[in-house]
Amino acid sequence: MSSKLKFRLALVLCCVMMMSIFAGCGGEKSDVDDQSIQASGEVIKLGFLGALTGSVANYGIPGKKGMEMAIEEINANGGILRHQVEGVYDDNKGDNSEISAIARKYITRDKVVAMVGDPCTGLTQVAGKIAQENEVVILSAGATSPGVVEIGDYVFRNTLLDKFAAPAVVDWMINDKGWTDFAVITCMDLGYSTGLTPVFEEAIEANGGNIVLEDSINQGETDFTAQVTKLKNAGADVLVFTGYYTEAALIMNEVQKQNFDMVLVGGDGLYGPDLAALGQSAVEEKVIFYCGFSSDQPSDETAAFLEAYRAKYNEEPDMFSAQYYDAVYILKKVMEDANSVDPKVFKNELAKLTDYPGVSGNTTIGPDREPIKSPVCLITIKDGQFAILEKIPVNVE
Amino acid sequence: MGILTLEGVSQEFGGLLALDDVSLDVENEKIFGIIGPNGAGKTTLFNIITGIYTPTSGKVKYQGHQINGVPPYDVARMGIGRTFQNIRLFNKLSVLDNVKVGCHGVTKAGILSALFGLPGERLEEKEITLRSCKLLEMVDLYEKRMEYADNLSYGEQRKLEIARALALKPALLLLDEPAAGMNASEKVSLMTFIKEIRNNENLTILLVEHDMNVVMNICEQIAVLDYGRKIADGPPEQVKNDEKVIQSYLGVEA
Amino acid sequence: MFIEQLVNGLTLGSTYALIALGYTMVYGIIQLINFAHGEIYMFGAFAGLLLVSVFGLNIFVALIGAMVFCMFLGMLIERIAYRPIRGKSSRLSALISAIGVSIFLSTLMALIRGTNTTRYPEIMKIHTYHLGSLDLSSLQIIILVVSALLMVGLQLLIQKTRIGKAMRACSQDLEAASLMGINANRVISYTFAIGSALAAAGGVMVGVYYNAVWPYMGTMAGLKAFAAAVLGGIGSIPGAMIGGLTLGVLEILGVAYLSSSYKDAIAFGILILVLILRPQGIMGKKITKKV
Amino acid sequence: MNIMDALLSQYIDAYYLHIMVLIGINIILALGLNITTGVTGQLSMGHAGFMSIGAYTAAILSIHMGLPFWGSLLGGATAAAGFGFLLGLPTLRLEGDYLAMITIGFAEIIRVFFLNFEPGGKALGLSGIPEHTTFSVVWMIAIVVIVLNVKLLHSRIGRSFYAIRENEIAAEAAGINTTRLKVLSFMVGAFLAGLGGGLYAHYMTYIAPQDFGFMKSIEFLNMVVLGGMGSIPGTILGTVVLTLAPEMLRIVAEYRLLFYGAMLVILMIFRPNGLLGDVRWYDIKKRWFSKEVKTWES
Repeated sequence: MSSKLKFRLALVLCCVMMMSIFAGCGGEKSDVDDQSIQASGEVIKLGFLGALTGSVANYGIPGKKGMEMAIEEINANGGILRHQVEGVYDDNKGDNSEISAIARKYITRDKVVAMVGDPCTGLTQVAGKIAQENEVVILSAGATSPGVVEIGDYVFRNTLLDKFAAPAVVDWMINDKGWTDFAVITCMDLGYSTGLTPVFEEAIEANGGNIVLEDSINQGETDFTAQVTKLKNAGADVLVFTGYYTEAALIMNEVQKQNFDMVLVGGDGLYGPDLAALGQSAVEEKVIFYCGFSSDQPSDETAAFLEAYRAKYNEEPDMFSAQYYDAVYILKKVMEDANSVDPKVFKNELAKLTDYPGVSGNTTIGPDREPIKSPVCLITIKDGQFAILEKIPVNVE
Repeated sequence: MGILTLEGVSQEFGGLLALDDVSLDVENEKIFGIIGPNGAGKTTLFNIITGIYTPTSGKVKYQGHQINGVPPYDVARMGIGRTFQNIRLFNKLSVLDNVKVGCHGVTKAGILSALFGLPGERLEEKEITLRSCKLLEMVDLYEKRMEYADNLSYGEQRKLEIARALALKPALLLLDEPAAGMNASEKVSLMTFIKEIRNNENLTILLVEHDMNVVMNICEQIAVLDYGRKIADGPPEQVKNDEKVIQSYLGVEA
Repeated sequence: MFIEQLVNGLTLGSTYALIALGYTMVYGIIQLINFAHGEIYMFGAFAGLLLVSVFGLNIFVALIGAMVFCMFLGMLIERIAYRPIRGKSSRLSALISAIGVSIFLSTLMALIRGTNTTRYPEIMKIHTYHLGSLDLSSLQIIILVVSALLMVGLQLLIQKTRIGKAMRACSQDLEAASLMGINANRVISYTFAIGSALAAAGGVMVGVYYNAVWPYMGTMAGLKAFAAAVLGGIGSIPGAMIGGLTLGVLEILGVAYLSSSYKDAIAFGILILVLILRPQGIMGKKITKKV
Repeated sequence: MNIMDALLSQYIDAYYLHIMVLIGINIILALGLNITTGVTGQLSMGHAGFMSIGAYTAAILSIHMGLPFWGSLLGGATAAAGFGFLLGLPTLRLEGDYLAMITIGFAEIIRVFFLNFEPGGKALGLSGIPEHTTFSVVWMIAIVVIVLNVKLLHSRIGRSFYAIRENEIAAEAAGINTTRLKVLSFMVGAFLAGLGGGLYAHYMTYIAPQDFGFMKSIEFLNMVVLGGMGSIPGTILGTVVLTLAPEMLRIVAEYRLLFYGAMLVILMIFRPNGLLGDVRWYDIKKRWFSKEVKTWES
């Protein structure tokens, strides 16, 4: 090919690209104002917020599965108010600008009535703000830190809040177990973890415990030898780890390799089937965490969910799949209660939700629009399965 | 005392003596040639004069100022322009821009005046464009001013390098093998050109060259280097007949 | 505790060194920062996992299997993504191509295996030896010994064999070497093969040692290994070893005695300091500017 | 400007508006990197580090000091330029890949710093930044930046940037203080990165250290190299393509990054100098308006 031909080809290509951009921009902009879904058709859409690739995909993928399953069940049973439901699943990679684009796309292009997610607080804040501006409901299935529902009256979450659960667990550790010397390891690049650590530390101090070692790790690392060697020499009774299950399992593996005994206590971020798969004998009865959802001693709702999930995906559900699943059903319930699929209407019903018996625990939306989930289950691992250790009622006051 | 003097300059590279106690005195507005076999230290000498190397010992004085240890860009700004043995052009810049870059040392517009297009900067830009075009006309490259430098032929590239060096308004011009790779007729026109610019711009020219013909024809004084030492210095006739030179360098002819 | 931490550091460092070797070899010959190298390491780890868990092979056989697999992977990548660009444009284009390969490979593995961390099977009963106050596990000993063997093997290969000589010639001057009758393309191919095999070995050992592999493990490890290669003096093989070990030890000691939350900052801070004080790296040769 | 934004949001839906805002911000950032890496040839792989400095500084100035938007933006950009100066200093002694390593290390250190930075909310990030960046603000600044870029690169300083990239020794022989100009190019690049970061922070209203990781720096580098090193239209085109590509590839869902990676490789194989790297307006004029008839294979 002559250089001239090549050159012209390149130019033409550039032009086509530019055209496609502007064509895209100019295109379907007509019915932005038409927010009401009833007019446009039978299907109502729910947007999924979560990562399907990237380093936090571990939390998005099970969530997506839970959500898909709930939508399938609802559609099989006649939908919501005779509308079929459709989920829209875009991958936000756990990235700020991605979620911001996706939330806007869901609202303006897909015309969703509600969004479910994201598991991370920071990302939920980004999406929450956009949802609030555009008057679309967002129900986060995982954001546990402050600053979410404060955004506005369209923003909700259905998670077990750390500020209720962690103190209850600390109380249990100090008064029931008699542990007094704590080591605390934080996952530095995880907002969940840096938010949870101070909650635990305050509770430990308030209950008269000592913190003998404060340390940190990063997500995605595998080498925790140095931290564990320090832990070994620190003389703590128990290790409080505020991160997610992958790193917890790897820390316990290293503890086992370095030949000493240590119990790891953490938050509901440890609820993932991978904990047992990765840790195996190292986590067996050595890891305890709190959670609103338990596959052991299930309630009737949970039992049905577990069975269906195992049948559909051939794997164990985790907290995220349960919470996304619940979120869809909560949305169904409030839409039916409000007899409307308009977010402006059903958001008021959502704010009044009381004692909803979901698979991830009973949910009530309190007067401050924060969720109250009770009871808290303490869960450990027995024979490679999650086993319930104790149920602690939550003291909301 | 001339425009450039070297006093006992030595340069050592990891135990290897590239230049050994070399002294030179280059008179104003002369064409001064430096010859010597490969590895005699000619280019090293240039690099010392232009500040790329700091000599291990000795002094380099230019217009009475000591310049060894002065960084290369300041040496250039003091009025020493140079070309390189292996051509060093700004290949992906246009011919005109190559010469304009050469004006850098004698202009002073800063970043802010460039961003806001202050009158001083505009005037300066106009001036250097004009001057660069004149220089390009002088080396017959005006027609090709918008070409990329690396699209030029070898001979054109050599000429462009000279034009770029002249853009600096130098008082002393160092030419490193300007005739390398040229055919006979090109060499002839090069010689005329070198003489011309010396006369027109009142330059002193210091050149390193292999081609005896060129050197003997245009140089008014010649220094001969051998293994880093200066073995002869004087007008062409005298050097031609110097015994040491004949032995070590022109030995074949003798 | 200090000695224990030192051993931790050396173990981590030897895996860095193995990855850094590949970086440095490729760089030495074609001056390309092969960003896909971290992903080859990841593929090596997964190949080893497959061989151990599905085919039930002995870990040493699996190690060799993974190395062979990655040899071909490395050569394939070179053939597809780098060779067509070589010599046609600046090194940066090749760098972008390498980044493309890196994104491609990690996404591919994430699609195949999911993004979860996978447990590496235990290959043997771990013994712990008590030497005074020092606890040394058999696993640590194996990793140190295997990496030492591989590095010595590489040195012999480079110094003694025909292909090694060709590689050294190419790293001096690729053009001159091809004029001397060395098939530069083939030498570059072999370089990728050897470098990739070493990365695979690193991957399998990391898997065995930390019991965990995941598709994005290559990015940070690759970055650290690049840092190690530069620290040691990029292009220098002994430099990569020393750089890797130094970086591993510094990182672990940083966590142990300074602040673990600043772990990466400490490692990179020291790297920057070393480079400012000794711009050519620990083992690199100082190059005089040629004019 | 408010009127213009109001009008735009009437006619263009929020999703497209969002993408165009991102393109505008990315153009500012990529043009900054283009000066450092594309024009001056100093490989910087830590551009996101400068961006984060600008973003955090501007956000904190807005939230805690109550500075007006323009003041915060300028503050963020200046802070980034200051760090650019600091990072430019090592270039006195380092070049090529050692420099690349330093910039990577620098960006990582900055990221870790913000992970430990209490006023920045640590890993949770900084939220509640007032939303000031709108389409018209971004594009007004972007256009000013583009115009100033053109002016700069055609000036005495810009020419010497190119000269340093092409041949450092010859540049010195032409009287260019290469050290000073390299540091300057780092500062200009960092200034624009900081500016883009400030705009980003005031657009997203939430920033976290994870937003400015290594891969973000790589994204900007991709834009510059893909578009064509040192070419302003090239960089703009590269930015547009690489900002749109992930959005357009959304249809292939989780295979998206697979395509993205493959696209980088393929584009580099077929256009090794970038999309517009070796295209000049002068050549276009010559080719398209020349009267002489050329055969295809000439």
